[in-house]
Amino acid sequence: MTALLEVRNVSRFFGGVTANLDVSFSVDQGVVLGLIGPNGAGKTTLFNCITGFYPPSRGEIFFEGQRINGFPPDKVCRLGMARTWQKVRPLAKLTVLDNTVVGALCHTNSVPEARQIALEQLRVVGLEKRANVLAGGLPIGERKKLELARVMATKPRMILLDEVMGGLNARESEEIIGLILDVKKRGLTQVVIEHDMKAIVRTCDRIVVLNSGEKLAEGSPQQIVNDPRVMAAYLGDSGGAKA
Amino acid sequence: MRTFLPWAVAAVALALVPLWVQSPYALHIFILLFLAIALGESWNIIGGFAGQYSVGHSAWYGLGAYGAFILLQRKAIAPWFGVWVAIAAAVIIAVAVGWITFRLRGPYFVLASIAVAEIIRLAALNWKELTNGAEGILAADVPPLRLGGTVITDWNSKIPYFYMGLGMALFCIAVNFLVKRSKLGYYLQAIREDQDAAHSLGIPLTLSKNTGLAISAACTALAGGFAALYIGFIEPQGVFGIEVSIQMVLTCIIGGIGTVAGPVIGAVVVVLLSEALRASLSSAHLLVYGVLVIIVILTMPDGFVGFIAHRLRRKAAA
Amino acid sequence: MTPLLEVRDLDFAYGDVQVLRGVSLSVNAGEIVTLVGSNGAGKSTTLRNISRLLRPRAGTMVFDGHDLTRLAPHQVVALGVVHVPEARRVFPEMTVLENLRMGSYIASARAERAKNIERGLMLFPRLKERIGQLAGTLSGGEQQMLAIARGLMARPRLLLLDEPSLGLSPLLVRTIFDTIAQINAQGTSVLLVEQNVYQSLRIAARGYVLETGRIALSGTGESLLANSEVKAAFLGA
Amino acid sequence: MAVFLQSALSGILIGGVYALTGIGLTLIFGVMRVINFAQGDLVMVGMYCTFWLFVLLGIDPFLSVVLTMPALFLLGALLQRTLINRVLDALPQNQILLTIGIGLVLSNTAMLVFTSDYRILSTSYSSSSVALGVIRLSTPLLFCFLITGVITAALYWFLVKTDTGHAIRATAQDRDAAQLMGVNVRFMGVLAFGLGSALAGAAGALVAPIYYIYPQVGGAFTLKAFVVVVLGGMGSIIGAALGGILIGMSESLAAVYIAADMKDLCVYVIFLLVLLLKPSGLLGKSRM
Repeated sequence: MTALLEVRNVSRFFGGVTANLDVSFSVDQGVVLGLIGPNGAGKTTLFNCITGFYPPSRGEIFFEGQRINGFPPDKVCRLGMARTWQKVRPLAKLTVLDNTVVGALCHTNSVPEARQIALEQLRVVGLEKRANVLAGGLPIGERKKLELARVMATKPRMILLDEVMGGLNARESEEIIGLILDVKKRGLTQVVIEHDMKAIVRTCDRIVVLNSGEKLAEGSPQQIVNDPRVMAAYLGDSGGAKA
Repeated sequence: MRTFLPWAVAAVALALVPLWVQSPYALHIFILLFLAIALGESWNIIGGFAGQYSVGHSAWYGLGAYGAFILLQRKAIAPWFGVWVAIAAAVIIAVAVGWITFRLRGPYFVLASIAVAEIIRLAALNWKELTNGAEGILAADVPPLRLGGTVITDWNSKIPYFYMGLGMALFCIAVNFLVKRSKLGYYLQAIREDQDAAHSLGIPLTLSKNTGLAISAACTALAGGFAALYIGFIEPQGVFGIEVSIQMVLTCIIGGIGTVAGPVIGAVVVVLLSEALRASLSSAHLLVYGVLVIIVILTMPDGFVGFIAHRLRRKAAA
Repeated sequence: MTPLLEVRDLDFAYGDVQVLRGVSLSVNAGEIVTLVGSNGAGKSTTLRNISRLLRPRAGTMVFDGHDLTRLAPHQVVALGVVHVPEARRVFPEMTVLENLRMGSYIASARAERAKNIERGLMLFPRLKERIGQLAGTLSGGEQQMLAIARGLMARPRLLLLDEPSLGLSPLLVRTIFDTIAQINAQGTSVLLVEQNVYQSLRIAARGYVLETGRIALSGTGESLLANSEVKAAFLGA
Repeated sequence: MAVFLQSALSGILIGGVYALTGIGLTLIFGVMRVINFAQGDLVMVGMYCTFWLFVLLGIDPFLSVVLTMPALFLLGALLQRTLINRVLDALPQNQILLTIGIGLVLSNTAMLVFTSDYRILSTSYSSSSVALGVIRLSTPLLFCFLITGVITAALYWFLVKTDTGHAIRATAQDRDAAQLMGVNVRFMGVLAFGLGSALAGAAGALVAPIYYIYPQVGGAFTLKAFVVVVLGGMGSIIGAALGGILIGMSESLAAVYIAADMKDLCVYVIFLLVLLLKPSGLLGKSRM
């Protein structure tokens, strides 16, 4: 079986700055993969490369065996790979329902049909009562859920979540974790960028660690948490200090 | 249906106006109003829904006007037929331009749209064999409008222009409604709110913007053809000048961009104020636009419609 | 003894995203105090509130008897609180020398400008070789040195350092931390924000651990280094 | 060859004025990220100031620069403090519309006060010229260019040598970092808008003896200023100076070698090409 997503030796440079260097990993169908690393490790850049916002400077990306380097983001989305944003990007002056309709129109030309799909997804994330509120007026927790509903409305086979729990309180994070596990049960493949290690350990099957743009480690959550290289990356070089 | 009822009532009421009002000046004001509404609604499709602030729509307005008039003069084709050719030309050029300039974002797009309109204006100014240059074109004899052999009008009063203008304004409003509720409308509004987010949700940016621009340019060219027929004279600065574009944008901003009612309200405010102050301002009538836009941007950046909607929401919440 | 800087119950939110919840900390004259925590815990936000780039929702911040919440950023600098922002933030189209001169922009610092440039270049000899070069063309490490040297130009009483080790090679990281200790020895108090827990706790007198906008732990540098909860705060293990 | 030199040189001379308006625009954009669509109308105000100073008080247009510059500085600073400052955090489109509104108010007020008549400021040396070998250069143009050079050099000196100049550049390069150096960035905004307007005023004074003076003359200058600034790279002063000269020269050469009526057309085509092919400007990304 070939992997659903395969990232092969991807590098991305901005001028003289290296954001990603020779990153490779693959994600099998149905797996939740955690992508972690300290600030500036190049996680979001990698997302942007995979989803077509900027093509990788080197390396290749395959989705369902198809090479998708250089595909524009809209085409990537229509192929079945959708993403959320670290800083939520609601379409502020559209209602919650209309935001989701925009996603649903990805696979239908009929607005009424898109509304049906959208309402269904809003029910899944528990926003159906807020359908007619302007998205810009939602509190952060609901905006994150809206992003998830909007992405799910595009009927993806794989979703990439960029810090969906950032800025949430414990109860809201718990709800999002529930949603991720729910989506996983339905067989959807997910790649999750997250800082909260507890959430990562609970939701992910595998973890890839990035540090200064390069892949530092890959393995099961237990392997990663106990990896001394990962600890050094997060806690700093312990040279000279007695830890 | 509830949405359309007030519009239908207003349309019927307006259609009855010439039964009571015969003063040519009053009818003239109505015709100006219809023209301003049609232009505002036309710009609203690409500027309001898609958030692409073109300050070069005079290009499509002028192409509509010149196209209709040149065909009338050269080939004796009646403007109400000729304008369709002009519209087609405007759409083709608009899409060609859009394909290039829609890559630009924000202020750069604004500047490019101005440059395109200037280029077309200068071309019209200098292609004297076709356009008669700066002297402009005075309408040749406009043939009477016939339907199945009977003469409907020979254009001697303002009433036919009134109905034609009303029809055009309603048409542009209807186009706005249709676009807003279509897949394209959702796409354009998503692009306005957040281009990257829209892109990531599967929206083809350039194709959507160009479709919007084509519709917008077609409506604008239609209004240009109408204006030329009504005024009976065109010259490059008058139809291609940046003032035309600015008036289109400001009508929408003042009323509230991205809403169907906004351009209507903006047109009413601006046309009535300009006319009321025309005596004291004479050629400086654009002062009204300047002052209004400063006030609107500083105090109600979402226009009258946005301002009132916000008030209503606050009242409902309280 | 009253502390040099005292922050009490600081609350801050970006829109409705609550970033800081009741953060309290203090820096005594002559101390290095470090604020550690993982990504997004609110470390930089705390510094940006102190230097008034951000407006806190609630809380007090007093520096040497002055209420910082009532001041604009440039007035905070005039009091002697200098913030060296993260990601280096040098002025890219200015030369190294011009950047240093900008560091002594406030009126009280201009008189001693030449002397302070001399001192900065002694601290970072590498900058001397690059004095006429545009700052945007420097390497990451050199930009960091420049940012710190520029921050010292106003002879601050309190230096707020944001992630000075970010993106530097391990060797350079040690140099930077040693230099911070040296600056402190010359009489400048330091509030240091770091992801590099080991190195910053090593040179700090006291430390605070920030976890999702709250102070989770505090203590002397040594006690925190020995504390197993510190590791948990970062790795969730 | 003489024709080429003649037109290239005249182009460079008039390009100096374009450079001046462009530098003003780029200064304002650099510090505040606001594109000032009223820049040309400020030039128009400068032209009228110069005209009336000449007609009523008999002050030579080139000398009047010392009066129009401070006057326009005050006007610009006032506009910034009362209007522009309120939209610094607004959408860029709204900022653009606000400056368009300001431009409309300026030009239409001028129309109310001075009527739409075209006025000509003619001095004793208006039509005289200086011979340079086979080439003849118009005296007012030559004066105009020399004063432009002096003003640009003074501005450059101010930005590169003084602390306040450094603070303006620092604000343009990194607003937050500038605040952390103790720079009052709001004040720098007022200063930048004032300086940008003063430069527009100077340009107005310098072209007053060369161009017709009428309320709508500003539009053309605004467009030229955009072309100049985009060509040189938004926010770059040296870029704007070079861009101005380049535009003046292409205009003048296009008039001779293509057709006099086509010169503006050529300029806008160049503009579009630069926008599309190298939107960061010919000098690339560069900030003060």
